[in-house]
Amino acid sequence: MSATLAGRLEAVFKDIRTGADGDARLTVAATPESVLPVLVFLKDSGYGYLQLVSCVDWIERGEMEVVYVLSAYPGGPVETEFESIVLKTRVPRDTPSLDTAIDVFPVAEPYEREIHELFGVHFEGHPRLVPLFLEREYEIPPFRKDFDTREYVEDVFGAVPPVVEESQEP
Amino acid sequence: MKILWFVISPLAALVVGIIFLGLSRRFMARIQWRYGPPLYQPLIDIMRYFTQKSVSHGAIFDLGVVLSLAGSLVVVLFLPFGGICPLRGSGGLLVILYMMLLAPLGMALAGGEAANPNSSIGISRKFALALGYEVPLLLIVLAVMTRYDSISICEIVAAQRAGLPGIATFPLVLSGFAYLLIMPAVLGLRPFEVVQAPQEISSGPLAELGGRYLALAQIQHALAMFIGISLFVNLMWGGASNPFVFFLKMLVVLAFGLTVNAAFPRLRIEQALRYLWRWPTLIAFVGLVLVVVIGR
Amino acid sequence: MRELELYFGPQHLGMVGNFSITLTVEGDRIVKAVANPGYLHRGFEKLMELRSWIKNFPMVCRMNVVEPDSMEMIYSMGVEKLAGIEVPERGQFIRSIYLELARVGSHLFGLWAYANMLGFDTVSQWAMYHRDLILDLFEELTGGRVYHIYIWPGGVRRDFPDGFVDRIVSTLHSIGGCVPDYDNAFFHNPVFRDRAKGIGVVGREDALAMGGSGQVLRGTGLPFDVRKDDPYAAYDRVPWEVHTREDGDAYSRIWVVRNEMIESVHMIFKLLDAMPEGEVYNRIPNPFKWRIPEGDAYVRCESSRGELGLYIVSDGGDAPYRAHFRTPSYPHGLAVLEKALVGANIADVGNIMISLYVVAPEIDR
Amino acid sequence: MDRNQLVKWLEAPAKMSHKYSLHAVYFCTGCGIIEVPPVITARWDAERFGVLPTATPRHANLFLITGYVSVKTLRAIIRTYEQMPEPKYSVGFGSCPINGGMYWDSYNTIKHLDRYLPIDGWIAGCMPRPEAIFVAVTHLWTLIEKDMADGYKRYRRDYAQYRANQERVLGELEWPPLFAAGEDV
Repeated sequence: MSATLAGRLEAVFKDIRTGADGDARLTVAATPESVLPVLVFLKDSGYGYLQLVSCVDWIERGEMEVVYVLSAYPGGPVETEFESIVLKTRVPRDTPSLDTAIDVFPVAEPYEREIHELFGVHFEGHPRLVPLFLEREYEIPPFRKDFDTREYVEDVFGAVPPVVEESQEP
Repeated sequence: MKILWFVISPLAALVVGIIFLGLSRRFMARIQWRYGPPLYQPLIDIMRYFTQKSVSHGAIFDLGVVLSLAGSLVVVLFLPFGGICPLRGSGGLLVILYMMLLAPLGMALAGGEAANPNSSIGISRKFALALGYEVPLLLIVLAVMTRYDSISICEIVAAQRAGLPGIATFPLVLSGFAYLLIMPAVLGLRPFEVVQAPQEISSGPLAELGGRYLALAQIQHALAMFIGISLFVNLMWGGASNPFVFFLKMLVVLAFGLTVNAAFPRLRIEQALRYLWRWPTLIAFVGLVLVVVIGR
Repeated sequence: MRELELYFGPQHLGMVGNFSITLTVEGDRIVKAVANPGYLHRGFEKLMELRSWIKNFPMVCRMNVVEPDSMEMIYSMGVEKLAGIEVPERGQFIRSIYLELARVGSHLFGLWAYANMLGFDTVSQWAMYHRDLILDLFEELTGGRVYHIYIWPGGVRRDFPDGFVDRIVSTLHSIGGCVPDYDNAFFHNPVFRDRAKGIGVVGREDALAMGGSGQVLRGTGLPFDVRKDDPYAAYDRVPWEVHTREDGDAYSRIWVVRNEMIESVHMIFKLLDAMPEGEVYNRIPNPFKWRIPEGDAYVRCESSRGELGLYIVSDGGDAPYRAHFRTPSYPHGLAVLEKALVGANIADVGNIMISLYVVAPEIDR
Repeated sequence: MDRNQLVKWLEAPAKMSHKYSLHAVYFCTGCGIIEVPPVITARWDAERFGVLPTATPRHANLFLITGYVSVKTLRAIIRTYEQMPEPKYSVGFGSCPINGGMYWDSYNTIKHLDRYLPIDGWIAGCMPRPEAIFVAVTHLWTLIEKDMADGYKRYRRDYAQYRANQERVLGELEWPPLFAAGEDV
């Protein structure tokens, strides 16, 4: 068995790339299909703490990048060599869809809900992809880069007229 | 002349009750390192409620608020306030015990009509709490009645004034102690402030009351404060010959209640019941037994 | 029994912050709780993409009203990591002292909220008064009572003024002198014990699975503290300990908060003793033309409620390409709260929520 | 302070009691709420002036709208405001309800609160200090004294406009109009 986590990861999964930053951080890039197995593998390797699920809209490349940040709780069963692991995957921007990670990490539920709402990434198998924050309907999910919030504000809130006081009592 | 007392007695109770409300706010403020509102602040609040637009939720709603106030007013007529007691000849303590239940009943009617879930929770808590303190209260009242061989509260006061006050005599000291233990519950103070509990159920039964209904409820609250304290002073501390001394005695009891109020958080309702049915009931029961066996 | 739907908040005296929970109750017992955030959503992370690196400092601190300082810290850490800026030693010490002061203030605010929730006005008023004394210190140091914008990439904005160390010490001594009062009145109060023991139990397994951190985890006996495990600022320069309790209920969490407050004060004294002389910040490039090289970073620190993280991406421009804050209240207020409320009594909703230390603006962002 | 002048009480008891019994709805609409606990507790003690938080809007006559108002909160604010019994006073607290403040380009916060609800006074600043709340209260006293705190009357009079603006942002509102069209003031 290879000593380093990166080596083991690349041995088990063919289609991923790893890169260690200098400061105790490992970056893993995986395809959408292998995200779940990699998460399971990392969880078994001692990284049982999903800190964050985030999303970045790379509009020029036409891709959405979903980012999972993992780390280890102290006193876990396995010794861990990295402070945190950043797992990235890219999905096409027009039809962004991924499998949900709730079965592996229950804490992913609110994060995935948020990403669904703010970026429009669909998570297959998520039990409640209902709106979390927003009240109004938006044509483009508001955190995407092509959503121009200033123009939107101008259109919606700028169009509300001030209340004109009608003439005083007759 | 007698008719006049019927007017003066509730008025005096009202004034004393509102002074108590103001005093309690001031007293609490001082414990909390604050300056506190002026003494007449509750009066300003009540005036403000009366002049605000009020929303009624139906006839039963109006009736309930009025009923609870009327019930408290009637109780006041039976309670001697110093020398003032308009209904000295009638049923006495038993009537008081019955009438004291009218106020929560009225609140329940009003709150039920308002159909606010917080009100319903508050009302169920109110009745549970009343159930909790009525048992020891009944035992205490029975002990007092047995000890002085009378159900008239005026005669009990007179008997105590002839000798020592009730709480200073041997078997009754237990009943007096039990009364002090349940008094925060009777007055609705912490740790038994479960009925209104603004942080839990948004003022409970009062949640939907606005405008003049709230004013009436506040007046009822002031009267309830008066009733709870004056019952103790009459039964246990020998009343007083004039209203001023009576007022001073009530102030001492109020200060005790407020100190307890300032020193405890709020219990949950089932914890409150467990407490009320354990120690106060036990002590009151022992007191009653002792009174029956040796006290007379 | 009939099931009833009950709305807890947003307009509610027991609710700290603009947040609401939809409860399904059966009699007194809660069978289902659905947290309903979003009342404070401002789209911070979107707005940050439109503002330059330095202009974002007034933005980030408004994400958490109770303790804005850890927000400044985490953003500074992110920017420093991306841009490769070092912080001088004295700057690190001042940051630590400042963050610990903020932690004490924030915990006192939490104590206010918790005591107020239990209807214990007396202690809540004391706690709020003492928090104000700490805000006075901040006001002298930074000019702002609530929002300070004091931590800066490369250090802190300015050094301590003359005599400030003495004022920190005397303020903390005057607050510390009241600890016996707090203990007698609140922490050893039998009614507090009755109300909090066994309420809102979050087991260690659940807490780990739900992404708990901070008091939620330390209340279950796991000594997890980012200050210890992944030290930043000057936390590894002085000895201090992580406090834990075993039971995982509201009582444990509040006791952890109490012990932490005292530990923080001791830590401030130690840091003040060990503080070196020197510069407090390293110069940064002209902030109006500041571009940060391409890259991404995940940084984390310990706020008063748990682990605070920031995932920040730069595309080489003059503004963050994407910033995502991992706030401790987010898993606590959504996942843990919904789980802890099931089976509880409705009288304990606020009790559980405040003992989990949920701050609504942090969730919504 | 004319709280102790008996003549004024005899002349206009209603107005005086409205002045000196301002009970505020405890609604944490935004981050401004952080300065309300200091105001109502030991350091500043607003209860000296009769200012007190209440648990339900039915008991209140002062609405402090503390900070930015997101679209979702606006709905709750309107409901709360409409539940308060008249006369009622509303004060916008902080820069954000005035013109959006630093969230001027946020897609989820409304910019001018007075286009949706009548506001009697503003407290500018981010964050306003606790003293500013007291200044606001004393100003409100003056306004009440001069009958200029007439937000609730304006709400009645211009209800059609307010309701139209509310519906423009929130969509169809699920509760019926508070005042029927053409109702007398």
